[in-house]
Amino acid sequence: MSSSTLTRPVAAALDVAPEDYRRRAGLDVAARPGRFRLAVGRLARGSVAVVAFAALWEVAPRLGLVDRVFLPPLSVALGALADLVANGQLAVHLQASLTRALIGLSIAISAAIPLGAAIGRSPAVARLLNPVLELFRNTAALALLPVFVLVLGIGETSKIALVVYACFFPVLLSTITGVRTVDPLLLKSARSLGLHPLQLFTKVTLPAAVPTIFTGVRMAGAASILVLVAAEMVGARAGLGYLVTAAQQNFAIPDMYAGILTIALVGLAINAVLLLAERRLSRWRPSA
Amino acid sequence: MSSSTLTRPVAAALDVAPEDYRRRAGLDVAARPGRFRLAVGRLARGSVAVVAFAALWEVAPRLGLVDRVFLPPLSVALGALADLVANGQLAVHLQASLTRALIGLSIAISAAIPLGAAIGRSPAVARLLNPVLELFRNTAALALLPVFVLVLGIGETSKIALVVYACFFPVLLSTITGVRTVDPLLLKSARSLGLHPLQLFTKVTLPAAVPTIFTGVRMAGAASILVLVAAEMVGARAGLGYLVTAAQQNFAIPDMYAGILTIALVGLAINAVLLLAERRLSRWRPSA
Amino acid sequence: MTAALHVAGVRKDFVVRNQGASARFTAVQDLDLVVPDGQFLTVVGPSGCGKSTLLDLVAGLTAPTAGRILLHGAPVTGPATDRAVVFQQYALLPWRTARKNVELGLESIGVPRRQRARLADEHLHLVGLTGFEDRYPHELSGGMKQRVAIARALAVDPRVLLMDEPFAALDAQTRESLQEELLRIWRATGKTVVFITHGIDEAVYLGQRVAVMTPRPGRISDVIDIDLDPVPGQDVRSDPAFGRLRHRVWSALQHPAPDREVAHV
Amino acid sequence: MTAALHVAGVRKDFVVRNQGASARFTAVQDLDLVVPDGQFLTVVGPSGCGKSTLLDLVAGLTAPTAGRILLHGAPVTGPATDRAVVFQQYALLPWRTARKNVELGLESIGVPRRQRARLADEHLHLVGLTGFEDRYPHELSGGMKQRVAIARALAVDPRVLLMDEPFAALDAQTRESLQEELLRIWRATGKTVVFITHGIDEAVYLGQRVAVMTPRPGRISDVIDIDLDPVPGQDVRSDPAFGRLRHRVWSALQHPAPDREVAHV
Amino acid sequence: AGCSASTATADADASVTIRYQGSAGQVTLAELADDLGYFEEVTLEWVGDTTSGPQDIQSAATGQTDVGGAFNGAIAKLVAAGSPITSVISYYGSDDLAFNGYYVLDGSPIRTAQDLIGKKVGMNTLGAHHEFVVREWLAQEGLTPAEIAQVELIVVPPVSTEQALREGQIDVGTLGSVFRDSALERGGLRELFTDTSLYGEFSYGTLVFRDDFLAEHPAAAEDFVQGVARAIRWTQTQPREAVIARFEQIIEGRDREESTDLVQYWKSAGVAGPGGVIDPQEISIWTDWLVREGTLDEGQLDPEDLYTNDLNPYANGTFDPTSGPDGEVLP
Ligand SMILES: Nc1ncnc2c1ncn2[C@@H]1O[C@H](COP(=O)(O)OP(=O)(O)OP(=O)(O)O)[C@@H](O)[C@H]1O
Ligand SMILES: Nc1ncnc2c1ncn2[C@@H]1O[C@H](COP(=O)(O)OP(=O)(O)OP(=O)(O)O)[C@@H](O)[C@H]1O
Ligand SMILES: [Mg+2]
Ligand SMILES: [Mg+2]
Repeated sequence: MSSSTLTRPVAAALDVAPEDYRRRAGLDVAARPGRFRLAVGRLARGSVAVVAFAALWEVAPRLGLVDRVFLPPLSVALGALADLVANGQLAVHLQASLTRALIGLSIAISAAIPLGAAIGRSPAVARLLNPVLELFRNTAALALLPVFVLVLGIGETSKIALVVYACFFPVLLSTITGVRTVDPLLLKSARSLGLHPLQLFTKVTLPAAVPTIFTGVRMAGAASILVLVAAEMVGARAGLGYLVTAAQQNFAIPDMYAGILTIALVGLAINAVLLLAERRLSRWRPSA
Repeated sequence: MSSSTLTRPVAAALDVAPEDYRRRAGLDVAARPGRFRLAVGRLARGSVAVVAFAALWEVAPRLGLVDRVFLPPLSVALGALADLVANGQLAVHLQASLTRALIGLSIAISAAIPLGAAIGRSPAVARLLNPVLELFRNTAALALLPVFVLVLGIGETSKIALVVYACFFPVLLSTITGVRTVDPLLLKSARSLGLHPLQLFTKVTLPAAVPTIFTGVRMAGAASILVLVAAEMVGARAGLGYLVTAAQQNFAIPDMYAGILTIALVGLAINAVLLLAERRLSRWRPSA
Repeated sequence: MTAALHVAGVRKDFVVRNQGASARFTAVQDLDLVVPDGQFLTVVGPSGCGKSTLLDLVAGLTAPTAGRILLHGAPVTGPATDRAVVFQQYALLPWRTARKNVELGLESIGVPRRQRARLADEHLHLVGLTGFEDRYPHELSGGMKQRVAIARALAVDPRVLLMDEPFAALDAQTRESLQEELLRIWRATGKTVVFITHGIDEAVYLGQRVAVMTPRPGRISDVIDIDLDPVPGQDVRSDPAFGRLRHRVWSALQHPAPDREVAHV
Repeated sequence: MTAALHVAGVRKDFVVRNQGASARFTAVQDLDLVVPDGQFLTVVGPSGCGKSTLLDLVAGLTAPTAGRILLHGAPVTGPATDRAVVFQQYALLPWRTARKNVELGLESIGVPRRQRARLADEHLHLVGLTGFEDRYPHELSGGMKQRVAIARALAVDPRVLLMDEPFAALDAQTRESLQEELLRIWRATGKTVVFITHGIDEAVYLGQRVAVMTPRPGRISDVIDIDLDPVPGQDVRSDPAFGRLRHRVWSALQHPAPDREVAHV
Repeated sequence: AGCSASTATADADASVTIRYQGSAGQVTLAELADDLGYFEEVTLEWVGDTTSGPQDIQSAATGQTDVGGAFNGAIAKLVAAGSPITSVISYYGSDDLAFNGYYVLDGSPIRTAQDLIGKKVGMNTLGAHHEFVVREWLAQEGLTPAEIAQVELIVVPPVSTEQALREGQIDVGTLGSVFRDSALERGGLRELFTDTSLYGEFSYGTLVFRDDFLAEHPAAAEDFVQGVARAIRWTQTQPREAVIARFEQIIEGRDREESTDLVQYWKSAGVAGPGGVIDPQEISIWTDWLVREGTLDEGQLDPEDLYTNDLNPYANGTFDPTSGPDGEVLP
């Protein structure tokens, strides 16, 4: 060795292995042990911000930083929520909203996926429909609320139609993308194995597009709640949007906040359910 | 050749080259010649559906399929639109809405990108903020409209704040994704070339995340118009949402449709502008 | 005996749009090739010479513009399970386990579920993947993925196995181990194999015959008989006989232009 | 004369979490290597033996757990432009043109804009890419991308060029032409080159010396001098002398377990 | 201290700016007073249009505006919720000219309050005038609270009410103003009852100030009230055509991009008695009602605390209650 002035080694830091390396090293990445302990720890750390927010909400009205009448402390809102739960009203509103959201979302999904698949696979269909779809897609759903009410009436139809409208486009677009980005090699190799067009669609195109489609479905889930809140302000007798509006108009401000909290929780829950469904359907993917 | 019963060749179909092959073959894919003629042809074909929709709108009320009073023919709505343009009212409303949308979008973008970058790069920040961000993200913006009005008043502040709220999360999430999915190899190689952390961020991480961030910005653009329409229904004196609501309350139904048409066009325009910006910033990408 | 594969005077044109007008581009022309039943033929040639085009034609994925392709005497009219293809990029369905991937071709020919699983497991065993039946592709290494693809191709019991640079994406060690594996399987099953490769070493090591393709338009310019008999575990590639054969193939390939890289942007 | 690179007794441990506990995993250990100034050294070894780990250490991208690394006598404390790395996957910034990519390293050392462009164009010329300065990476072939990466590495005028399987992703033809190109550039610039590869042929063809690495933990088990002098346009690889050297390297690699593929899931 | 940033501002010549919300295509009484030149110490500032009475008084209560108007029942609720506001003048009500009617289809079996059980009644806003009137009517007609609870109240935009009624989506529609007139023109509707049929000529809504505004700007508040009172008196003493003509002139002059179609349907302010003086009964009726309904506890609110007539020139002795807008004796 043509040695020379050998100096001390550079700081002997230990680099932590990224997931990829752990996977290559054959370590079980998904089901990490000590998972429960980790989860609790993470929850605790994660809650810091939530707790801070809750504390602010509780204290600010009490200190007179904001008007107590119109922004009551969190505990008051929670009390109102508890009352609404106890007297069964919340269940009624929740059920009304969820039913509408679910029906609307289901209709939108079942319409958008086939149409998206057709557009994604056929340039001719795409050219025909794109302009009109672009026009509708960029028309804010809420601007159409009055039209829906005028044309479809004030009943369930117009509310569900608005949800369908708002949910349709995210699912449509993600389906188009999903179908278009299916690896052509997968299709080619499936074709070489003698699969017929229908088999190609159900066994290759659709499963390959599922993760992409799901991104759209989750966006649609959020959109459904968003427009529903507005739609239920008109012609509704029940629903979370109705609850919030009615409470506001009747100066039952704590009830209004209870309604908003519920909407937030419903949003979280829908998102969580769809994420779960997505994970179930995507178990085959490397965990991100 | 150990020949045998040679039969006729299979149908001599000519397969059309997909873009990829044209690129490999060195053909100019982006700037295709005959582009203008193609564009006109495409426009004509694309218009079929739009024209059909317009015709339906024109004819259905005239034939009495829908109530003319509540759904006047397209020509009547366009007439009202022309009047609004002529007397300058539309310009006032348009300006009011666009100003709000633009301010809100700008604030949201300038807040969400740095925060998203911080969350995307630091697991600690992510753990701290995620729960509270998840909570807010899943709270339908419109449910908070009453709260914004109560806390921030009926003026511009609450409207812009609602736009900011609605635009913030798409940009935040796409920034987080964008920053997280930067190819680690790019970072590694830039690091090996002696780039400092700040240089790494501005020269590698951020440019790499731009396309992803833009997806979020486009979603935010759509969201800004959506919530604005609702926000302008409360305590506004101008704006497209105000136009639609006021027209509805004044029983000026054609004006209402004129307003809705304008909202649709604004939606299209915002989307087109953002797409254009995206393309400008992504010229380096293979054309899709 | 009828040849397993008989390619006679095949031409394949593609329509390419250029300067606004459609033009024909002839990818392969006057292509003739006969592969006897049970033979292991390797096809070597520079990038873009039409190797994949030839394979797609034989697979029935595209139709020739002129000429005929016979498989065991019958004309090729489309994809069918008497041939099976293995691609360079594995082309496994990522949402299916190894077993379910192998079952794919069996589903297309309507094999009942029970039998499908049994056949799949048998073929996974054949490629040395027993124990990995329930793994998803992302849980397998590149070499293992390619083994699954081979098992999938073999499962439909094709008479001809078509392989388009199947080992090009693998690292050298894995490639060599899969080459040996493939030779073992070929000996065990007696299939006819058409194996496309870029690599002269690979072509010489695997093939009983090496067909050399030249481009513009692509055609078979030479067919070289390989009289080596590689023994597993021995370094045949360092053998002088190997070097001689390698050189013959290398020389046969030297016809085309040298500046290919830049010309092929 | 001081060696260009001196690796002495280097160990590198990684923390891996397993069974809930953190464990140390030793990637390389007792690693010794001396590369004289201006030498072309190739490093060959099975997948996972620690080749990239060694290269990252020399590049200063990671720090050794024990041992020392000297570059022209001075200890390595982090990345710097006295070394430059070329990776297998090019690692070009896709939103920058070829020229701008080459300028990246120059920006980090504060070369003025004008001079940057001039230096970039010079180095693109060196790798044979004059005329392609304004192309984006997606408009270049794999081989051209790797040329840009090489130009980028050379532009900062490093004394040592570190290359981690730079040609592994290229097809055989392109690989061979880039190999020749690299030798030409090396002769023209006189840089010290450490070239990592999986391929025995490549190691023997390119290197003045071949370092053979063995895994668990990774260390240099053999260093073989190569006394070939490849002449461009000649088929050196079919030469019996090449076969003999190839076999020596092949034998040096035969120590480790044969079932690597399956064991490395 | 404690004074919010949103309090009205006094400008150079000591005139106080009062912020308010208007109504698209309509002229509020304050705007009329301003146009008639009745304000001396008050400058009006329009901040936008309101969507409902509750929203309007909420804005006033939270300091977004300085004055707001709503149905008295809603005001009582807001006060009960803890908001310090005081009614100063009545600004709308019903009489034979201005009223809201509750209509059913000609062929409808609904004839009595009893028939409404389980039926749907559409109205533009909840918590406001229409809801209270329906509930009060049902109560007056002898329905028990349990029965009243079975009547479904539905929010329907006024523009959709007629359509919703004719299509059977609601059984009873609340119609007023232009919507009533145009719907009745088309025919096929039958009046069930009107708000006038409840109490006759009766004021239903008042304008409110925040208490801190009253304390800080007593003179401005008084000036505002007297101006509005005189404007009310003006409409009460002018021919309808003159009022409409004035409204058209105001609308055209204020440049808010509105049409004057709506004011053609104006018939009366509907305010009972001269100058919008608040009748104690107009307040107590709703506080009693809220107690009955369980929203308020017995004695929680003294109706007398909710309003003041002290600022109204027709009540505080400035003008004779029968005099005209300028205090003049009417012929
Ligand atoms: N669908 C197609 N449309 C147009 N040109 C095509 C098409 N398929 C192949 N080609 C052209 O035909 C020629 C042969 O292509 P092919 O893919 O068969 O080459 P190859 O020998 O397989 O190349 P490689 O070694 O790079 O895989 C190329 O010039 C290619 O650009
Ligand atoms: N950051 C890391 N964390 C944990 N383990 C690592 C890390 N980097 C490398 N290793 C492990 O160290 C060993 C050597 O890895 P390295 O990437 O250096 O191998 P290599 O010889 O370059 O392999 P290949 O030929 O596949 O590129 C492997 O077992 C790898 O799993
Ligand atoms: Mg090919
Ligand atoms: Mg490596």
